[in-house]
Amino acid sequence: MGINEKPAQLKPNDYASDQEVRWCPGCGDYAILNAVKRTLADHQADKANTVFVSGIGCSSRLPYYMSTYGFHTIHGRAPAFATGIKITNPELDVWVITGDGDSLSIGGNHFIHLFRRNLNCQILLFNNEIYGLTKGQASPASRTGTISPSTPKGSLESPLSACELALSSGATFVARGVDTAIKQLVPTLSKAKEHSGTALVEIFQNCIVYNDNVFNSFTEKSAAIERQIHLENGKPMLFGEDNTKGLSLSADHSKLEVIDLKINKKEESKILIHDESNKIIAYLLSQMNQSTMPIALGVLYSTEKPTLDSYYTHRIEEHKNKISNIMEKGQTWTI
Amino acid sequence: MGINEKPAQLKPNDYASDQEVRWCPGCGDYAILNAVKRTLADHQADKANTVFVSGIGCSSRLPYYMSTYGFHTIHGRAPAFATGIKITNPELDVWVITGDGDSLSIGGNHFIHLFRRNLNCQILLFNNEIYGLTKGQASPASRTGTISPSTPKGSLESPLSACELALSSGATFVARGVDTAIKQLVPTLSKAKEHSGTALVEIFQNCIVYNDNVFNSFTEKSAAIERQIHLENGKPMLFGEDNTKGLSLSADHSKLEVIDLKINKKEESKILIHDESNKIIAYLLSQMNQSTMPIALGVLYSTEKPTLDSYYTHRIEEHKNKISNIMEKGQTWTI
Amino acid sequence: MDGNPSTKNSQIKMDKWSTTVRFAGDSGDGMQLTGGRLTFEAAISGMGLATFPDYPAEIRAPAGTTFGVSSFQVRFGEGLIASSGDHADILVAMNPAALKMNIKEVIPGGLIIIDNGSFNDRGIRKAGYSNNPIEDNSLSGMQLISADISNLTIEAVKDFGLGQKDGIRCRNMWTLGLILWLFSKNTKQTEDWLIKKFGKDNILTKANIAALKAGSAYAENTEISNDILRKEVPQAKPLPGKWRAITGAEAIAFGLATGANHANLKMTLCSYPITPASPIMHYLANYEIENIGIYQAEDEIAACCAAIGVSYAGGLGVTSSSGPGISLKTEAIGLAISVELPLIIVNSQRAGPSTGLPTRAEQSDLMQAIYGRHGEAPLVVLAPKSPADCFNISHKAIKIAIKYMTPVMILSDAYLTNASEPWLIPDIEKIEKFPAKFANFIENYQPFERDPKTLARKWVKPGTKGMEHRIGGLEKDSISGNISYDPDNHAKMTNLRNQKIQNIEKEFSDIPINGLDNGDILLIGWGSTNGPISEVKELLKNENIKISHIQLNCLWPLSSKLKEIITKFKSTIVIEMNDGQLYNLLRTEIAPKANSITQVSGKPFRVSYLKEKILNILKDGI
Amino acid sequence: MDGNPSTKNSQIKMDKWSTTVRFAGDSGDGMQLTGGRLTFEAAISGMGLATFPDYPAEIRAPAGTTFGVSSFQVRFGEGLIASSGDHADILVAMNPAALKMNIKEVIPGGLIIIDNGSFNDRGIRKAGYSNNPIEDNSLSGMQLISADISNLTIEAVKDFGLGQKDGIRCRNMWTLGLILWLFSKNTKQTEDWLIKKFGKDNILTKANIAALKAGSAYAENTEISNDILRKEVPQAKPLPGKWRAITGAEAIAFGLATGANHANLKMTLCSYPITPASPIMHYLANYEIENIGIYQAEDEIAACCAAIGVSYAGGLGVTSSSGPGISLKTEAIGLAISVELPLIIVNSQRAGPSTGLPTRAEQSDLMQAIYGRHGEAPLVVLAPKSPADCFNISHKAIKIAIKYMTPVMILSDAYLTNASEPWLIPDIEKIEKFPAKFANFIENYQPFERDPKTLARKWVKPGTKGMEHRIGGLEKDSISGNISYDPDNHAKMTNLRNQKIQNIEKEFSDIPINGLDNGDILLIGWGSTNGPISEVKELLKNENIKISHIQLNCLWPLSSKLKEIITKFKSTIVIEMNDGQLYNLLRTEIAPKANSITQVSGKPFRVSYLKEKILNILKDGI
Ligand SMILES: Cc1ncc(C[n+]2csc(CCOP(=O)(O)OP(=O)(O)O)c2C)c(N)n1
Ligand SMILES: Cc1ncc(C[n+]2csc(CCOP(=O)(O)OP(=O)(O)O)c2C)c(N)n1
Ligand code: SF4
Ligand code: SF4
Ligand SMILES: [Mg+2]
Ligand SMILES: [Mg+2]
Repeated sequence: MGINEKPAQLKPNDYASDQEVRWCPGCGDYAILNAVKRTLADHQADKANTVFVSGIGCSSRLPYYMSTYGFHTIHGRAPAFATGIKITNPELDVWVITGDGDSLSIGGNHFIHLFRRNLNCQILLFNNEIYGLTKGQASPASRTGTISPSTPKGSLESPLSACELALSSGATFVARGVDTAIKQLVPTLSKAKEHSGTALVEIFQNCIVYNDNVFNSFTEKSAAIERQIHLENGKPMLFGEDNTKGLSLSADHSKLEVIDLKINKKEESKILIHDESNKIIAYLLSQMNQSTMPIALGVLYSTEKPTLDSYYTHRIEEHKNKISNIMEKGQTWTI
Repeated sequence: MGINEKPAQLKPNDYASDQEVRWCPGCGDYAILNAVKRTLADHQADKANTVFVSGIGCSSRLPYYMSTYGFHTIHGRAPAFATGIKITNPELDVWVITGDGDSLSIGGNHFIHLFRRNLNCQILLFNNEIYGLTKGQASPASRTGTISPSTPKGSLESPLSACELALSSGATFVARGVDTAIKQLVPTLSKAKEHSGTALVEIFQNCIVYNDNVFNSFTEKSAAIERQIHLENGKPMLFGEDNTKGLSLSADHSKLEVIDLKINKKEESKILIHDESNKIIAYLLSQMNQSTMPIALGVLYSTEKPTLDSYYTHRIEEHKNKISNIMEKGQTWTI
Repeated sequence: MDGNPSTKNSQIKMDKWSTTVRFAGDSGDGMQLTGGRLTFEAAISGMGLATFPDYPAEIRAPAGTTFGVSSFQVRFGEGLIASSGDHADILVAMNPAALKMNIKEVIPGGLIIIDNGSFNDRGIRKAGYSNNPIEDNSLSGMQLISADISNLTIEAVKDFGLGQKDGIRCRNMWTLGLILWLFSKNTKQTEDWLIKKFGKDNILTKANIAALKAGSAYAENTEISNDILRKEVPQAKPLPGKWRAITGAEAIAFGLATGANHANLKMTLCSYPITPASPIMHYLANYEIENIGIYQAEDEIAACCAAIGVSYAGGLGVTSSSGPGISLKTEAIGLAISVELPLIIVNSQRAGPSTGLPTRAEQSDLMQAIYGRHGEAPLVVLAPKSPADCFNISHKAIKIAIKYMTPVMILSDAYLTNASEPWLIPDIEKIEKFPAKFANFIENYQPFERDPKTLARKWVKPGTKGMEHRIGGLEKDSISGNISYDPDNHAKMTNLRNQKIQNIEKEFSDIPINGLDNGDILLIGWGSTNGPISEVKELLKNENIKISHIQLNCLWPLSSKLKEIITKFKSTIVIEMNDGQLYNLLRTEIAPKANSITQVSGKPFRVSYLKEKILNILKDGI
Repeated sequence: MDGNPSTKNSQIKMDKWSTTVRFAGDSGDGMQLTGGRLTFEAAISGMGLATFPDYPAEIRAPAGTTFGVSSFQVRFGEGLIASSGDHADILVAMNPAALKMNIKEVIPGGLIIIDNGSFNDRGIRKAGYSNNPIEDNSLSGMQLISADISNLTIEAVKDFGLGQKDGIRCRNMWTLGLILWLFSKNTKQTEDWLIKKFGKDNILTKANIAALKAGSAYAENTEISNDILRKEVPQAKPLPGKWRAITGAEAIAFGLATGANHANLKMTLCSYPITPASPIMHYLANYEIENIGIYQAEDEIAACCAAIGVSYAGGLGVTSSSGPGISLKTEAIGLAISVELPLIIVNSQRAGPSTGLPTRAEQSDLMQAIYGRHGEAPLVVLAPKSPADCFNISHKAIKIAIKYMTPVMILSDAYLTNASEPWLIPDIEKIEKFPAKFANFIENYQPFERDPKTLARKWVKPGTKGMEHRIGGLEKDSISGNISYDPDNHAKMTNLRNQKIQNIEKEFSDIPINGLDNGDILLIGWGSTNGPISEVKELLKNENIKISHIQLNCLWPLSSKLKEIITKFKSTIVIEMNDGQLYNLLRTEIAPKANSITQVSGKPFRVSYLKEKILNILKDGI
């Protein structure tokens, strides 16, 4: 599926189906849909070879809006369907579309096993930290204190971090993006598509109806520069106005800290160089305290490991027995 | 449930029910059962106040062998039952008994949500890296290459680490022990019992029928001293003959390394002091490569966080409304 | 009577004293709220009423699209108002899409009120019209009030400093004003309500009141004043006491809370969000009633297991869901049956297999409720017949669950959940109490010893000294509860579990017959179809047909009285919103010759449809 | 005929040419293997045979305990051998616990072979005997061969340098030698098999052969040689060809593989371990047949979803489980029904609700199979009637699934899974093939357009250019497949889904009648009860009762022919291992007056029990 496989260049909108898009006006899902279409166009992806598989949720409606193959399945189980699809036809480019409720609540188990098995697919987690479709209850990604119809006095539980959970389950590619930051999101989706193995992209998505502005602290124009760090492999972890801030490891190795180069130029050498293959640093990046640290975006972690579909296919190819031979194996007698 | 609450001292066997124990002779489960009974006796635990809740599996039969309250539920869901029990009666001391299949395969989702919510209970994971009860299929904890009835040519998938998964889900207490090492296991179980919040103890358990000797590399008498590190909070991470080896962090912060003090006495200062509250080091300890590094035993991680049962109870106690008042709230009319 | 019942638009006017009004607009237009206000106005006049809120899809769609239209229908009047009306007498359509989606619900000659300010090219196209329906004669035969409500509203509120966008939001109050005037109601109650809601000096209060009054004034000042639809609605005579409107979801929440209170139990509703079940969880979360809590689990399986854990620990475990979620609970419910613990499962049925039509009502989970588990795994299945009846049934479900130590499933549906009716607020102190009994200390306690009458085993709270024991899902000895592989024991336990449930039929042997206890036709319904069935029965009775009606509350076990009742009628017709599930159940033994009327469209029955079908069956000879 | 059929021990000798042997010992004693060898010896003589392996619990228990006893029963002989025998003629008991657990399975006067070397105090106590049963007269009335088999075996093998522990393991071969001699079989075949298994020069080979011969010699040298049980088993005349013994699990594995091959599809069995379903997965994993794979998922839900994914991608998705696992698949099966994709679900039924009795057979999942999903969600339910029939039904299930684009559930059970019978290995090239057809390019493709005859929609492989489309579980337009909330469309789709399944009854209209096509009594069974029902029918026919028998393979849809068949008999008796589920189904319309015989003990029917029950029904007047 390289670039320029087809004579006529496909444009992003050629990946749109004829169905009317039915999200709330202003929903972050629109921007993500556009980013996905652009990514496919950038790759000149073959529509017939592309499958979007989703669970249930606002986000999971995305497949209906693509002119590719699409399967809107049941709540939380999209990874399992994707697995059946890929072990049957590993040639297909499979995109799993899911929400924070779909993947971290009911679908948590399939989510972690997808990473453990390293199925070669992309999983886009639309994280709006809320159940959108069912009218706004707190999800496992909601911050403690979230007011919702099921938690009118504020939720009590601690949120899960999708990236941290994925890392602990054996993920080989973990990345993050912001719905409206299409400039950064498209290249991240591109890398996810190119990755061999399960590629998680957690996308912070604004639900304007039930959880509006929950990511404002780092998505607002004015805040972005100081509150987002865009990771690049092999480059120092810098952010802020003129890249004058950087991340370093705390003395007790328990967390990352910010070094302000304007104040502390001498400490520049302590600033970490992003190494996508360092899982421990990826853990630290995924865990950064959102109130005091910037949010890490881009590819947090990437490594190589055999994929389920490849080793499954390989094994099946080794199966050479004929049914009749097997039937006649062991003790038989002839009359 | 302090010590000496009762006049007559209970002995470990007072915690045994009248049911015949039905594990295979030589199964590691026997030793764990004994360790559990000893732990209860050490605490002079009130039998009436103790509940063992289990899923399905050889390990999950344990509740039948205890003279406490016991609930043998369905496969993988014990954490959910435990949650219902604790939010109804937080005074009960609840022990969740589970196997690697029960908790990491079908029950993976409830497992991670138990840690996220920090229910105040102990969860003992009997890890024999195999499905015992169903006759020996590979489980998500089985090492790649495991030969089993469902993987006759060796399993292809990578194993999950229970401790790593628990840490990423918000666990507040993560510990490990070995079935037959009752001297270390009992104190670990004791600490788990004393911990406020979900306390995971992963116990390496030998299944002599379907996965015999799988832990031999570190459980065999001759190997134990070089291949086990027993963690103690605030103490340097030393192990080996005369404690002449220690663990330090690699230069790129990506893993732990062994320093051999006999060779490299100068590096002694690099040896890490075990700090139970350092999650990142706990991650590294839980991930150590079993072929080159010792296995970390004892308490890997411990921290404090409000428990689900306490905050749920607290919230319910705030509920003061009478039904009649609520019924009559809003628009009514009188005829 | 209409001689040609097959004409789709043939409106049968049920009775002269009822009117059905339907509000339709974008989700953001406040139609549910406007409908609710009119409902309240009708209620406080002591009228009978029934409502039908309809949300077409789960997602809020862009303004002006057909799939974003939300509607609220209310029927009120004197006499029997049990269903929310087959068709609307009056339709309020806030935009072209609302008109398009609802016009077929209006009776021929009905009144249509349109905001022509929204009938611009863009809006018309968005709705999928090729021409402006106001102008192309497609509304001929209807009475039309077409006004630029948008502009009239903006004008009315312009003094309060609201922008155009906020100003136009008062359109719903403008239309409410107009409607109130049509029914000779003044705007006073609504004004008071607005003041209470926003505060006296809030500009929103002022603007909304201004819009309300402007709508009312508009009606008074235009020629519609002489319209036949302007009926004086007479005062009805309901029971004295304090009344309120109640939806099924609220009534279930109240019924469960009251039942738990009367059982003297802490209750936790363990649930996972799903349409249309969630409101029960939301209401309970908001009520903050003492000893009543909710727990939102990670999925429906965990919710059901947690609820069983609650009951195991000596609380009242309740779990609630719909379609897909109920299917997921199957295995866990089997365990509750096997360990014989009380458990309440509320199924707010929705339409279709799989995800289906999440917001629509159907009764197609009956067979699943009764038989949907592996092994012989019987439980009790109850169904409330109206929003208010949801209170009674939920309350009774708890009594049964703890008396017999059994799971009880309540079959509600998407219609009951959202529909409302007037409800005489009960004095809960006067309702039967049934405090749960826990076994304290018993010498030589045997966990599966049973009460000889109820066949219930004893409920023991963990924490009780000397009663420590173990339970689980493996087959167990019929006395000691220890694991038993003995074949005879298994046969015995299977029989005991079944017998225990069958005995419960006694608790539901009082089956009220709506009509005489003998005659030509007996209509049998269950659950939310009570409204239309009651009405069609009245209608046909008035046409001198000897017809009676029973609406079953208990679907499993089936009452042994049923057969007796049925034999007194020449013919039986089972009416339900599925493919004939109760019909098949009754045919095995109780009513081998019954007839069946079904509908699986996700919509409540129309009385006219039922009448037509019943007459057809009569014609074919009973 | 026995005049007093209610006496529990009243053994009715089915026919004079069959013998039933039961081996019982500790799990480690090799009883399954010994039984298997005898089975094979019987099979190669061309006899009919049926086996019943019985594992009492799932866990391997300490030696000598009653709950650790494993047994294997084999019945063989000429004539109809359809069930594994009501009672054993010969019991081999390796220790006191084995005797205790199995003595009630032996006919009065039967032969018991005991290793008295294991009847020491400790063993006797462990088994729960207070006295030594060999000495306390409790075996009076039985023929007893009591030998110190332990010691005799150790003596026989002592030359081969095995320790005591390994030496004693050859006990099973010693007893096999004795049994073979009883049936005038020499030990040659078994010797060859041992050589093939361990290698000629292995000391295990030598020791086992020595033990085998010693057992045979022992029999020859003791007075039991004159015993009536020493029957010359005559040669039967089965069809010519290559035969093997086959269990139900193997036959399902072969049937699925052959079906996938004949459909030209890659197949993946997606499963999660559970008793007694796992063997199907194990066999397929081991066979390594081309294009056939297995995928062990993280749970049953994921297994079912993955299988649907397989079919969606153009392979054949199969999922397999038992009781609790099947319950968990409920929601996902509903999706497969809604999106109309082929899917095979194999349910190896086990006994009881919840965890129940995992190793025991029951037929109590029938109603769940038919009705256990939310919404109107019909699928096809098939049941094989014997181990060998598992092949045919699995093969046919695939044909139906792809022809009609529907899930098909196969109801096997714990008995069929493990029981074996002789099987003429088919030439699979001669069996009907049904290559799956995928739609390639269709102008203006409509995903839910249907074949007018089968009502099946087209199967499209993702990857096919120009056919890109979207499917899902929401209700969909009956042609385009786009999401549709239209009530009429929903009614139409509900009807279409139902009609499609109902049509499939044609595929199963050929219902073979075992006996005349009219008479006094028609026995109706389904699934694994075929053996005992066939036999009881023969038995009663021989007593001049006009009796016939049909064993249904297709439980849903029910064949329209059924009614016709039934009307030709005065009385119908439905026989099943549950509380009367098929009986209830048939009563609604097909056989309103049927009688029911049921048993819910987790054990297969005894022919004597059936005879008693049938005679009782006859006595009560038919
Ligand atoms: C088995 C099942 N349980 C519950 C639901 C109801 N449900 C639909 S979507 C959803 C959660 C949606 O949240 P999320 O995954 O975060 O998606 P979003 O709508 O926020 O994009 C729930 C609970 C369902 N359809 N099926
Ligand atoms: C829903 C369900 N699926 C499958 C099973 C079968 N089953 C019982 S125990 C088990 C796995 C046991 O493995 P593990 O949890 O590791 O326990 P162990 O026996 O090894 O102690 C399985 C698959 C079941 N009882 N219920
Ligand atoms: S509810 Fe939230 S997530 Fe769903 S479509 Fe609307 S804005 Fe988007
Ligand atoms: S199978 Fe393994 S885990 Fe199970 S009881 Fe036997 S030895 Fe223990
Ligand atoms: Mg969300
Ligand atoms: Mg295990």
